[in-house]
Amino acid sequence: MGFWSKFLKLDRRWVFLMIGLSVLIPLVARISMPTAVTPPVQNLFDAVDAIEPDGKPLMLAFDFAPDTEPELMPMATAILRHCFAKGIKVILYGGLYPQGAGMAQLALEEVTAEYDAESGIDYVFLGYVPGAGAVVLSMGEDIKGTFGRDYYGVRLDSLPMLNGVRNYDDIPLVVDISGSSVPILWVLYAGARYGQEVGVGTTAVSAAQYYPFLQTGQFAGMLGGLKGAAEYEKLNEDAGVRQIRKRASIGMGSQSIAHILMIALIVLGNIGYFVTVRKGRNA
Amino acid sequence: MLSLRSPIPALLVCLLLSTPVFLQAQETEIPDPPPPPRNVVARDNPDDGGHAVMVTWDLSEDDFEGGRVRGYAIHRSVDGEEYEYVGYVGKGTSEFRDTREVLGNVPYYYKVLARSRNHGDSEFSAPSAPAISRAQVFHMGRLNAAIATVLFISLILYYVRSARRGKELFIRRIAGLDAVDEAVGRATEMGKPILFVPGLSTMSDVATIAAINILGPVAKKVAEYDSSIIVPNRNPIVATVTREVVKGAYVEAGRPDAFNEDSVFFITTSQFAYTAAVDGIMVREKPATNLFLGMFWAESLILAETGAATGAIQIAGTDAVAQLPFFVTACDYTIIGEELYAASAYLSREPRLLGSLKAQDWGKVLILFFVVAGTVLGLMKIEFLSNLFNV
Amino acid sequence: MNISTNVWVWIASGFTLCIYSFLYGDNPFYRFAEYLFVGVSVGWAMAVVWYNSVIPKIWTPLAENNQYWVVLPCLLGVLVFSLFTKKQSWLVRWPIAFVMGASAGIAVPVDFQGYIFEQLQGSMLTVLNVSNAVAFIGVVTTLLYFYFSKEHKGVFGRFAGVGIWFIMVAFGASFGYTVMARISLLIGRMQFLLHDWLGIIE
Amino acid sequence: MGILMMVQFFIPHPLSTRLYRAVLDSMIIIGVFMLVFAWRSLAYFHINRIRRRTEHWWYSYLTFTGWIVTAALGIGLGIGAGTPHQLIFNHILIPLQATMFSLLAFYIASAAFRAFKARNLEAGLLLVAAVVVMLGRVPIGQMIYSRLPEVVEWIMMYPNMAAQRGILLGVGLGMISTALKIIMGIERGYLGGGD
Repeated sequence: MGFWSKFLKLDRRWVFLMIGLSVLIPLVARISMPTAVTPPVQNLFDAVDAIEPDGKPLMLAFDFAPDTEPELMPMATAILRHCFAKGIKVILYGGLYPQGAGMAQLALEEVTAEYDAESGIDYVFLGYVPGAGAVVLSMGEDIKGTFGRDYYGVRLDSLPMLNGVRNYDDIPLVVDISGSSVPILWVLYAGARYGQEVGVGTTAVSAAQYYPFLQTGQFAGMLGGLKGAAEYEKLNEDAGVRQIRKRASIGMGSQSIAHILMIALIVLGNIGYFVTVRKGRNA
Repeated sequence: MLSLRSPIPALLVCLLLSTPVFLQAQETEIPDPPPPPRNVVARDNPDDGGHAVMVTWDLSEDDFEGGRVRGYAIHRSVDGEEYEYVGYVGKGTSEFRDTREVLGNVPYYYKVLARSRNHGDSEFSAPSAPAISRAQVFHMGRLNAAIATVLFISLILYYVRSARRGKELFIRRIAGLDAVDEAVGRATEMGKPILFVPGLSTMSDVATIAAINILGPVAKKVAEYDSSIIVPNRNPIVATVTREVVKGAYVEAGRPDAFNEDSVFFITTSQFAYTAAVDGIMVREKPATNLFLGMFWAESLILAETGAATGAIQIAGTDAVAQLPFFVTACDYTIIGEELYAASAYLSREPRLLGSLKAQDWGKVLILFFVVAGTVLGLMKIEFLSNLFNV
Repeated sequence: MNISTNVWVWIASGFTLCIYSFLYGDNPFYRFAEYLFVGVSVGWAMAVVWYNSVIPKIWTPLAENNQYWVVLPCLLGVLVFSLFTKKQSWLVRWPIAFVMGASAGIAVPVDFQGYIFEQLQGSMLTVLNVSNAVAFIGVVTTLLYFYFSKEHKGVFGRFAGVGIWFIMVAFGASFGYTVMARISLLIGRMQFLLHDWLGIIE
Repeated sequence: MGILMMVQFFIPHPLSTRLYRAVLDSMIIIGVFMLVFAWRSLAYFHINRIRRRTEHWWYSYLTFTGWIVTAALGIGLGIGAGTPHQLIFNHILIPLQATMFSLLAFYIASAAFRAFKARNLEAGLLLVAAVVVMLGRVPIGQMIYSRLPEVVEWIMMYPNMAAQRGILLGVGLGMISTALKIIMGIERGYLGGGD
């Protein structure tokens, strides 16, 4: 057995160990990397920035679950910080699936620890109602009617921030944060049907699929993966938004090293493959 | 005067006086508000159930990149005298849809002013002529979607009907499918089984249905070649369906006795436990061919990796776009997206599958025509074709 | 070093380590975490549905707002349970047909607008440059690849062949992004262990 | 039903809107019942495991314990900030689910090494594009070649977008035709049992 074929039969636990270390070491050694801002992120930032302070609210939909939390939560907190720092009102919407409300709650806890924001005045938190697409459509008719009460059980009619907010006409931008195909639901139902402007924050997996919608303007902007969140954090920083912990930016060093390792593995694997195949042919 | 004698009220007065003065001082330092927008027009918002008025205006002369205008505030009146604030839009926008408690059959007047960040507000524009909101019965803006829907329905009905009447509808060969025959033959030669994974989703998934349509002919071939097939399932309902399908295929091949009841089975609904179990089967049984057809999620790469390591010929097909890259790199043949549906129609020859596939092909021809024609016209700056598809 | 004193953080990190133990091989720790996970997530969702839909959508309209039409969809919903019986299980077709029919009806025009019209409009060029031309060729050839009524031969076959190249580049991009996503997740968990639990890093 | 909802889209009249709202609410309500049914199936599955003493059967008790305790705490004590419900979510559900999926990072690495081969020209092209994108989307790529992020953005915006759009148009047609077939009663597979 030659070197390459032995190499290819390496116990995969060694590979597991390598990946683990490639993430761990840069985190502990605090290797940081500069981040360049890409147009889709800039566009989303600008769209949020254009919302009038103390005017109509931005809607931030949390359509993600813990499995994508590490990528998507930094986006949510970065956007929330941006809004609270500028005095932009926010409707946090727990999203179309049950677990989203928990994520929204977490994001609020983190950001309200840094900014004085009060429920009903600076933000409103809407919970989960089953029905997915039906709920998105329903909000186009009447938001208060769809939910009735906020996440804490307070009647929406009694919240000052929602005075004059009836449906999508009163929401300049919806940003949907999701790792699934939910943003398409927003584009189709809120966007196509009600003309709502929609932005998206999504996982790196889904990002590639959303470029067609970006190009047509169906999405106002997009944050893709941890890198997208790090870019937003950078824009926040440039705009003077106070952020205590820039979680996404910190992770960029590990991300770089792990990618390099991954590429090295693919290249080595392929070299091994061609060498062994050729040997197999000659023999 | 009395109040000034004691220090506290005096302080209060000072404060009260100084605050607005101070604020005003900051604002009046840079007066020079932008010019107001012009030509404000209000009319009934089209295509709605009433309760909305569309207001449009010409942008303020100072509304450009770097200009002073930050946005526009829209004010409304029912009598042309008392105006109330109804909404705000950002700069560069010249229309506003007023839906704030708009009543039907009441005339509304509108005025718009431009706002700036540091230069105060402009004067009001001249008021618009009155507009009355009414409900419409048909949404003219959606006429295009209505026409497309009707057209597509007729296409489907026509082709499904002609397929039912037994008309031959041509479908091109699918590369991965041809490999199935070869793979079944190889399995027989080697005396090893074929593994068929019908995806991890439920019966309501189109991909699962497509996979089962492919399973039938494959199982039949296996029966004819006297080879064997293993079908592990993640969904109990899918398991009962696949069992019936495989059994039926053996009967059709004239070898009902050769069907092994234990070859089609349900494992568990847990995603990763199922994956681990299928991995185990691949390692132990070393199937000659692995077919992964249907809906897959994150487990796709784990399955394909293990299969590749066992040296089996692997054919995968799914409409889960995010998983296709892993199948392409780790499998020998991959049936991509829509090809899976085409493959199921190709093999099953079911009229409703064939018919709708044909209708979809015509849809693609129409799309291609519009894309090409629209581009040719668009490059000549004629945009009427493109405008047909406004939503 | 700033180790967490929060008992919940300890629980969370305990579970995290239980799951990672699977990398070495299947073991009781992993199974413990896995089975508990299934139960907890269902129980959690139950409470959410109770407060966010049973109460506001069924209880409140019936008991407080006198909207008795709500009874109708409830009856339809109850038919779902006909699946428990062998003989009456066909009744389940009513609620399913209602939901499927209604959502299909809502979807069709919306799909036309969102998937077809806007994408179509976006594909029509108005400015000619290299990038736009690449995009144009990409859309056309990809569509041709998925045209099933003609064999991939001759000129048509060559076009469809270009289409598959475009598809592969797109898959490559999506592959890259997927790798990125999984690593980000791993980073997230590592940050949790090192920052929230052990307090070693910032 | 479907035809009704389809026609509704084209009619903006208030009456049509009111009907539409009622249908939407009904869908939400039926959704609740379907969820209940799904839960029952899961319970049934685990009860069976315990009865039949399948391998690792006693772990099913764990599932039930988790289930009952969480549901009781949630319904009994309410949901929202500071409740046990929220704590369980933050400290049990999140770590478990996130960790499950982060395992995939390890598996991709192992698959990258052993399975992702340039078997043919197409797969080769795929891998090259993947490597470029992976490099271009992290800061280190920018250090290697300063314009790499732009290159990747171009790939995403043009060739990738074009292919995705082509696939999307096809998928869109497919979804529409499935929906239409359901409305017209041609497609009944979703009712179970086939036709």
